[in-house]
Amino acid sequence: MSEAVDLGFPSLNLVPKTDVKQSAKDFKTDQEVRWCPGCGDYAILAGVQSFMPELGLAKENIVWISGIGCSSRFPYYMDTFGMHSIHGRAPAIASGLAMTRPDLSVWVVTGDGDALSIGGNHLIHALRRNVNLKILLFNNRIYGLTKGQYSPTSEVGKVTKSTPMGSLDYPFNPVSLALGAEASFVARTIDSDRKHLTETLRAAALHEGTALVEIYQNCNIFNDGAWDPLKDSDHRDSLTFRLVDGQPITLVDGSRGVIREPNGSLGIADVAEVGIDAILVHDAHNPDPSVAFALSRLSDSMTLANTPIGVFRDVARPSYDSAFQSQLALAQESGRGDLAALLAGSDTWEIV
Amino acid sequence: MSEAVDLGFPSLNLVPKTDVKQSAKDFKTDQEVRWCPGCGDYAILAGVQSFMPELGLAKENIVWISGIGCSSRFPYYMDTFGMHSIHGRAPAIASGLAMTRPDLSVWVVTGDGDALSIGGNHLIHALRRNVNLKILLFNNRIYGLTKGQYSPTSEVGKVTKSTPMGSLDYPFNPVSLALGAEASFVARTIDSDRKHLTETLRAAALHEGTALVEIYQNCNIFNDGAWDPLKDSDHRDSLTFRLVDGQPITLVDGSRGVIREPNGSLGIADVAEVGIDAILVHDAHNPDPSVAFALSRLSDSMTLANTPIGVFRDVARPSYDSAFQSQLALAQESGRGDLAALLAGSDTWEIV
Amino acid sequence: MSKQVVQLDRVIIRFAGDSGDGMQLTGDQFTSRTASFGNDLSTLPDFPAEIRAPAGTLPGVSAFQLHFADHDIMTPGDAPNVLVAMNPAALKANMRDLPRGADLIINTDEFTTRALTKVGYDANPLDDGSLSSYSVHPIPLTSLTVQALKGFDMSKKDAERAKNMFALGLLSWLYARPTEGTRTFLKQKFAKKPEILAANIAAFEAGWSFGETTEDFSVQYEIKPATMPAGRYRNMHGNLALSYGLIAAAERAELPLFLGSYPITPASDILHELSKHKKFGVMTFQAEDEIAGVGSAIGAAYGGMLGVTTTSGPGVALKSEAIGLAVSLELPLVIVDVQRGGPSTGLPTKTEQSDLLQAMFGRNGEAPVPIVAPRSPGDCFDAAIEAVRIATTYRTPVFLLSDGYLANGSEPWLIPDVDSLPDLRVEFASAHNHTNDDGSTEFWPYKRDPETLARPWAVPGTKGLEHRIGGIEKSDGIGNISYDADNHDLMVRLRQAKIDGITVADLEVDDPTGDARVLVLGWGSTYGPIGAAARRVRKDGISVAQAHLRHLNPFPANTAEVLGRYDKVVIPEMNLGQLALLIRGRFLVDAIAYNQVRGLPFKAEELAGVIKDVVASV
Amino acid sequence: MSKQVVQLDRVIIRFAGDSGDGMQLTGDQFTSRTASFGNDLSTLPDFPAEIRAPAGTLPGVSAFQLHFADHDIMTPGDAPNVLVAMNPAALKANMRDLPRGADLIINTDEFTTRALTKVGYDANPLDDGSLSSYSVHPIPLTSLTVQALKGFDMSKKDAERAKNMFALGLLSWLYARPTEGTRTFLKQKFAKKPEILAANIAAFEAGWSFGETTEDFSVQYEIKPATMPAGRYRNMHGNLALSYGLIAAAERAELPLFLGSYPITPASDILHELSKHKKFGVMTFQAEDEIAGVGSAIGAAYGGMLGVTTTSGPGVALKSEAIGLAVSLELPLVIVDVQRGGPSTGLPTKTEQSDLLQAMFGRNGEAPVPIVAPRSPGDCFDAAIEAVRIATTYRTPVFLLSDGYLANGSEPWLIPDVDSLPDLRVEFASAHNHTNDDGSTEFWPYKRDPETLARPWAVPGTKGLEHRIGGIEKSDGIGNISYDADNHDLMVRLRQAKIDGITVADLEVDDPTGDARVLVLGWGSTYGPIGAAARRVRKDGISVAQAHLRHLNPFPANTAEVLGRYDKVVIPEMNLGQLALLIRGRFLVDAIAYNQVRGLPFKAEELAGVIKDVVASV
Ligand SMILES: Cc1ncc(C[n+]2csc(CCOP(=O)(O)OP(=O)(O)O)c2C)c(N)n1
Ligand SMILES: Cc1ncc(C[n+]2csc(CCOP(=O)(O)OP(=O)(O)O)c2C)c(N)n1
Ligand code: SF4
Ligand code: SF4
Ligand SMILES: [Mg+2]
Ligand SMILES: [Mg+2]
Repeated sequence: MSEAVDLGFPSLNLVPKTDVKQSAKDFKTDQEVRWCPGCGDYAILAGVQSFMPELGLAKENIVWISGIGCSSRFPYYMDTFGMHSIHGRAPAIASGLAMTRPDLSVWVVTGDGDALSIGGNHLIHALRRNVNLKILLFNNRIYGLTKGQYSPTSEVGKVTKSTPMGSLDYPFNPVSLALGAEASFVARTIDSDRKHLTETLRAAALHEGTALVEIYQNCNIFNDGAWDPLKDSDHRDSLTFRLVDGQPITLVDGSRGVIREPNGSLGIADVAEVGIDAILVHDAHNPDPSVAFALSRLSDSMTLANTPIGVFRDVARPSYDSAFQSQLALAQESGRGDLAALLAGSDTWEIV
Repeated sequence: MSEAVDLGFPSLNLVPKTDVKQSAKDFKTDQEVRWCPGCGDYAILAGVQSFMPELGLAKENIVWISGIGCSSRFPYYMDTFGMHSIHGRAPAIASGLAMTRPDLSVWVVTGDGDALSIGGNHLIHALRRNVNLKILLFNNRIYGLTKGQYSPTSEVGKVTKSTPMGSLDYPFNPVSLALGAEASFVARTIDSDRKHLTETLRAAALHEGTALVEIYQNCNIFNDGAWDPLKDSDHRDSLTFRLVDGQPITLVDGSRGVIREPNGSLGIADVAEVGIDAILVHDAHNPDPSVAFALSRLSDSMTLANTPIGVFRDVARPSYDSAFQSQLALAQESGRGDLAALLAGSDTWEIV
Repeated sequence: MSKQVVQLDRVIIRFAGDSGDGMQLTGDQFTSRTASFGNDLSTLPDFPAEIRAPAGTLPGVSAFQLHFADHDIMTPGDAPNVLVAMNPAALKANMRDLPRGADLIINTDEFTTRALTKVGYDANPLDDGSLSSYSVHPIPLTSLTVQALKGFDMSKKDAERAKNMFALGLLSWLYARPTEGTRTFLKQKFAKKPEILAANIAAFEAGWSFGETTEDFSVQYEIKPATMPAGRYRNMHGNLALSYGLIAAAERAELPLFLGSYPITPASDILHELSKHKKFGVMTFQAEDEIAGVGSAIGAAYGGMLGVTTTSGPGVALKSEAIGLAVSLELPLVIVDVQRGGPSTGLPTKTEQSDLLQAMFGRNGEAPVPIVAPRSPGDCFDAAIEAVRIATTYRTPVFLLSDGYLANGSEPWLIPDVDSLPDLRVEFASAHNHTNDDGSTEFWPYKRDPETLARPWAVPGTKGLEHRIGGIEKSDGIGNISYDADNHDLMVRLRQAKIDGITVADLEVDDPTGDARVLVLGWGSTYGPIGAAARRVRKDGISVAQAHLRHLNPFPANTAEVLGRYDKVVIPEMNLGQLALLIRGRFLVDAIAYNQVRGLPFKAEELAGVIKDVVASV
Repeated sequence: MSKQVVQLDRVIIRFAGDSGDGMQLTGDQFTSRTASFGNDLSTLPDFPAEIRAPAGTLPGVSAFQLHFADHDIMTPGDAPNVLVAMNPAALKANMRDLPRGADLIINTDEFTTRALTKVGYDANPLDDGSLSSYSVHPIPLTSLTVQALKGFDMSKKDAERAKNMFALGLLSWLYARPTEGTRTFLKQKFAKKPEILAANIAAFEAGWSFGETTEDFSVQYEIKPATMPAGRYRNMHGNLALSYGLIAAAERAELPLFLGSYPITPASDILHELSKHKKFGVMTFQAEDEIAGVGSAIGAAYGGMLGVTTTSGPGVALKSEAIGLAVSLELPLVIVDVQRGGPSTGLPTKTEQSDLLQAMFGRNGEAPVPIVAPRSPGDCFDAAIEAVRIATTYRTPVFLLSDGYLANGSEPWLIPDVDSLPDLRVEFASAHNHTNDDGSTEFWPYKRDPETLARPWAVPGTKGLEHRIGGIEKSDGIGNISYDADNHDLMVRLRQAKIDGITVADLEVDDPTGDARVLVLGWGSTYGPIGAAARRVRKDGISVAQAHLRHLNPFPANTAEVLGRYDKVVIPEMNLGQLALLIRGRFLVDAIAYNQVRGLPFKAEELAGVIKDVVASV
């Protein structure tokens, strides 16, 4: 076990680097992957495994923690440390690990049910605290493992096993929810877009604090094609805003862009009409989350029109764990506590 | 018990009216109020009791449900039906009641710990579902009943019994959180401002669906003066934006107002400089929550400068319970189910 | 050419294949036909927790066992007489349970070297003689199916997917099952896909005629209908029976049924089923988590609904605190726990009885909750009605403890006459119930019925009954907050006395010879295996008595007396002895706990052995 | 004039007043002085759940009872010899407990008609002779205090707030307590408010000299120091001792202590205390709820910390599912449950022992968890260390069951020598622990220590030990997901065997005469009352044996043997018989359960009666 661990972790907020050259397959385990053939989770797993070496971290200092769900089987397939915990609690468990072990790179894998239904409270609290976690939320808009009930991200009116006449709940927009919960980093990407997935993982890994990455994932058994409009080459470019820091926010095909409305909202206009200079330039580092929030509202949860993908928000805020460790260090500046003195206290008497 | 109840509630979404003239004291119970002398909860209780008659509802069709906390003792003091439940679960319990009893007016009382700490998940889900609940969140930025630990709304660095070196968690902004959770109605008011409290209760009561009202409340024992800047007559007018639909958003003293920044955010400017026409006009009915969200970000959680009070958002969206009842009605249009037929099913055989 | 027909009194068939091979559907169909043919039967589905575990692997094997007979039977059977193995994994995973001489129907097409090595066969068991002690029927099911579907314009891959129908056809012929029902089922299932429908029916018929024509099967078997009590029957699964029981109870109680639930295996199907019955005023709410599930049910119960929440063990753990609230509020509530393998996530798709003590004691403080348990799939119907009776009569949360085996298993079910169901109507409080010395009257929410000790159910909307209740201790009667020491002691004892005082049916003992000195006591889904074991033992002329508890809390009034009658009491459970602890602690009887925690029901054979040993020891 | 001095061997004083009157502080100060004076003592605070319940009302009364003596005592005493009543409510609320002849010190200033009627006195008890059988000392405490503070520039209201110091001064004189400590305390408390400080000291001194001078008190009492084992002592509260025990254990284990907790009465003070000790590397995390509290502790334990979570009954209910995960993960974890009155919210500030069965069984599936219970405030220190020993040695969650009485009560505590504390160092796994047939090596997370059956504690950051664990059933040894029936049965039994195999100290029996035929068995905070009762019984020449369980799971190895020695076993509990059920079920002993659920500790007098009756019956 690395030096750092033994001695109550002097506040070095630093994960040991690997001393060997790593490749994707170094992160594969001997376990049979048990997802359905065609599941979007395979693509994400492959993407993550091929990205990992870029971190250049000692494998043993990387930990994957998940809840329960198809997506949450993820840790079994990563040859690092890992825990497949209980439904919805991964952010809480990971927080306890991350804040006490600054020498670890802690990743959370969760699903739209795991993170937003039963686990909603732990997620929003992890976000506001800004614990140093990277949370990958596999959003397939369905409960996969329990065989197809609607989830908190399912569109209104969804007919599922538990809603034969259609669901009534207005869905969460995970990006909006995260921004409302004081998140310092929020991004969105798609299982099938390896390049964008990798870029997004990179940005998340670079961020200090909690990074939430929503990954649109296809469940081909219970909610097949949920994200097809954003995938098929005929439409995706006219439906997707790709957020790039410092770039005007336009659809991938460049046809339309985001503008400011007189009433303070954001709107969408033909670039040709308004001219590229009128188009809002993306600034993920804007300390005010309002614009990122407004961007998260552009998309239509039914048609998926105007869906922004990329990094919505990425601002610097001290992570909970660094502050946590600093308080410890500060308290011990003048030396460690003396147990005998503590037990004795001040108000004692002798019996002879 | 009103007719409506006996017969599985034909979808009449209507609360019986009172047939007698009501006054505040009709809503007082014989129970000794057990809050500390000087607690802000007294003012809220009085405000609610004097507002109730305005609703003109049959007392027996009003229900108050709370969690646990000083604030959650509220139902004992309202002479209606009421339940003092368990910590954080009031929105869940109230949802079950509201969606099955459209003939009731269901109110929830909760605290910043009850609603945002342990109860955060139920709150955000009630909001997105838009169950017909009126939720009063007494925010005193502290855990009162457990004698003064910091809460999810406490400012960073707060020194409390559980945080001798200061708290590390970045606080929730309840309004931002609610807007991120798809709330259809969000407002903020202050315990000591009876007039504004009453207006706000009125607006909430008029709203169909979940209405969240954050009430700044003083805990004079464990967090005395938390909201003083917004109360003392010397400063409040220069610190408070009073949101009035259709009015330009300026500080109460009119000195400064809210403007749109080039980067899409909202800013604050001297009205004298920019002129009143440049000031954003408040529109609580804007279907896009982005502007309301931006307004919620103006205030400084430390100094309380630029704190908007009033109704941030109030949009029409079918309430969960009405949709819930409509599905029931629709299913029974062609008559009620036949139990014998159900039990028999289609694939049977006779043994003689 | 018509074949020789052999009469059998009972057969156990196991269908085994990949999660994707449709074995559950095949088994269900064969079962339905067998049911409507009039045999008695019992089934045991056994599938992995993954949705589609990887093809051709051992963890991916999904199996369905069916036991049917011309007489009444009690279990899905210990060891199959016939194994249908769709691939090498299915063969390997199930060989262990196969008695010598059993029939082995093997889909040879899948026995490729790749597939064989994948599960660790270095030689092909079809060739290496390792199966010599079985009567093997090697059949290229896949290719025969593809052949049969040549005419259809569909990909080979799609054609192959109909191979389970070919197998179904073959076995339907082999055991002379009626075929009409299967056609009807397929017509409904593929109503929108005529091409697929036609293909499936073709495959099914091909399988049937293959049986008729092939030399391999020289005989056809016939199992005469069983003689069962007269009446109209249907095949019934446990979760369905439980759902129907709740609906029926609500109808008889004239209360709208409200279900607040969060999906979890193996309980989800109850949520799915109830959500279909809005026509009966049934309201279902998929909550954000288990706590909100039970919370919403408590809210609904407070409002006068029949509040129900359904879950499995992990969900019960989460609901613990809220159930304590329901105990304190004394509101009717039914908590359904379809038990699965534990601890923690455990074995989600396997059965177990290990939540009994959690149901008994899994709450802070003294918080007694009645417990009712069904004994067979069909019995889930009656058990649900009984749970509702207790909840509404005594104004208390009630546990209904089913398990994964009951939930997914099925048996013939005598359709009950609706009017014969108990009248469960309740009275809501409608007026003041207390008179003060000055003659004025009030409503006291905790003034109890002297007989049942139940408090009034006063729902919002009732004029003049405005009152407040909560989870803090309340003063007896008037119900205001009270920190008084004596009052607390009184209230704790009153709540306990109310539960202890619940009237439940006496424990019945099955002791045909009347001279048994050993009693086998059980609860829940062990009823079948224990009964079957008792029969075997008795066949050998050995006397043994059987008693099965429907009520775990409170125990029937005559329990002590019954236990006292026998020299030894054996308690078989699919846990480490939970009922045994309660019986020993309560009645000081040196009960012998026989336990297995294998995620599967007991085998009758084995239990019979255990019983014989005990009998021999007295 | 100096007064006559009377020697007493023991005194029980109760201070009672409004929640706002500072009775707890007054009691604490009197206690500290009494402790440092060298008396043995035991205290019982008793206050409402509200922060400041309305002034002058019965629910608003806050009381503090102190029992001190010149010999060792075991309880805060049954009935006070002296009651200090700051107002009519305090008098009324406490009269019931007052034996005839007791001294009554009454603050007459508060006995206004308004105040009297408010609590339902229609006549002033000071005048109507209803107190004739007590020796009443009517004193205008408030006005005397105000007078004494004339010189100070402070409002009358502020001056009045010092009346508790006047009372403290008076009683300090009456029982010849040292005064220096009180001054020091006040100096610290009001360091920043010199005016207030001076006023309080003045009031304190005024009270003292009032005692010296007034005619009303003709005698001063003296209680000689008690003879206790030699050594350095301090006064110790249960929650503080428990906190120190955890810190000490962490030091001895050389593991950083991590507490994940959510505030709840009466456990919050442990969180408060531990948050002060970052100097010891103690990490405290106030989580968003109890589930996150235990969740974060599990995460920390996984990372190699000493993971602890603290709560009370309702919080335990919420943690149930996660505790089950810890059982399945087999990670060290200490769960502190400071029990309070239940069910549900119950009586948050009162004591109870009703979470024993929840701790034992409150989880889904077979999920055994060891249980350790302290017997006195000071003993919470040792019990905490023992809980940590078990958790780290056996890699298991452990319940530490304290209660409200232990948490807030105090007693003299012999300060332990740090080096005498057990060595709790653990070894993390650092290398592969399994060799395959081909000679290659692997790390098997579930390969157990043959002796303890503990699995390796392999923390992230350890090169070559990368592995995955989870709540799904795992195959023995290698730890991969396994749905195998036999493996599950094995794992369930292994987890149980590990807990059953924990070595714990034998049960010690206190049977001075050696001829007792009745054993009184207890656990937790009933130790004091049972011990005191046993003494009383023995004083009357009656033999009785006492044994007290520190370990509720597993029971000590000699428990059966001990129980077997006696004709009758009595088990007094502050619940409805939870330990009794376990003892009866496990050992088939017809234990007699004596139960009270009043939110208060047993009275020795009463227990003595119970014991005598049982002895008489043998
Ligand atoms: C406490 C608890 N409640 C419920 C379940 C059942 N359950 C397992 S996964 C799941 C939801 C899965 O949906 P999601 O999180 O979206 O993951 P996915 O399978 O879609 O990847 C549920 C309800 C459980 N395992 N534990
Ligand atoms: C399950 C559970 N956990 C913890 C507690 C203890 N508790 C009671 S109220 C409370 C927080 C109160 O804070 P808040 O909600 O802000 O209400 P306030 O007292 O400030 O009005 C806590 C932690 C409890 N009663 N139940
Ligand atoms: S059910 Fe859906 S999400 Fe789960 S493994 Fe299969 S395809 Fe993937
Ligand atoms: S503690 Fe604070 S919030 Fe609670 S009653 Fe007292 S003043 Fe009010
Ligand atoms: Mg999902
Ligand atoms: Mg608060």
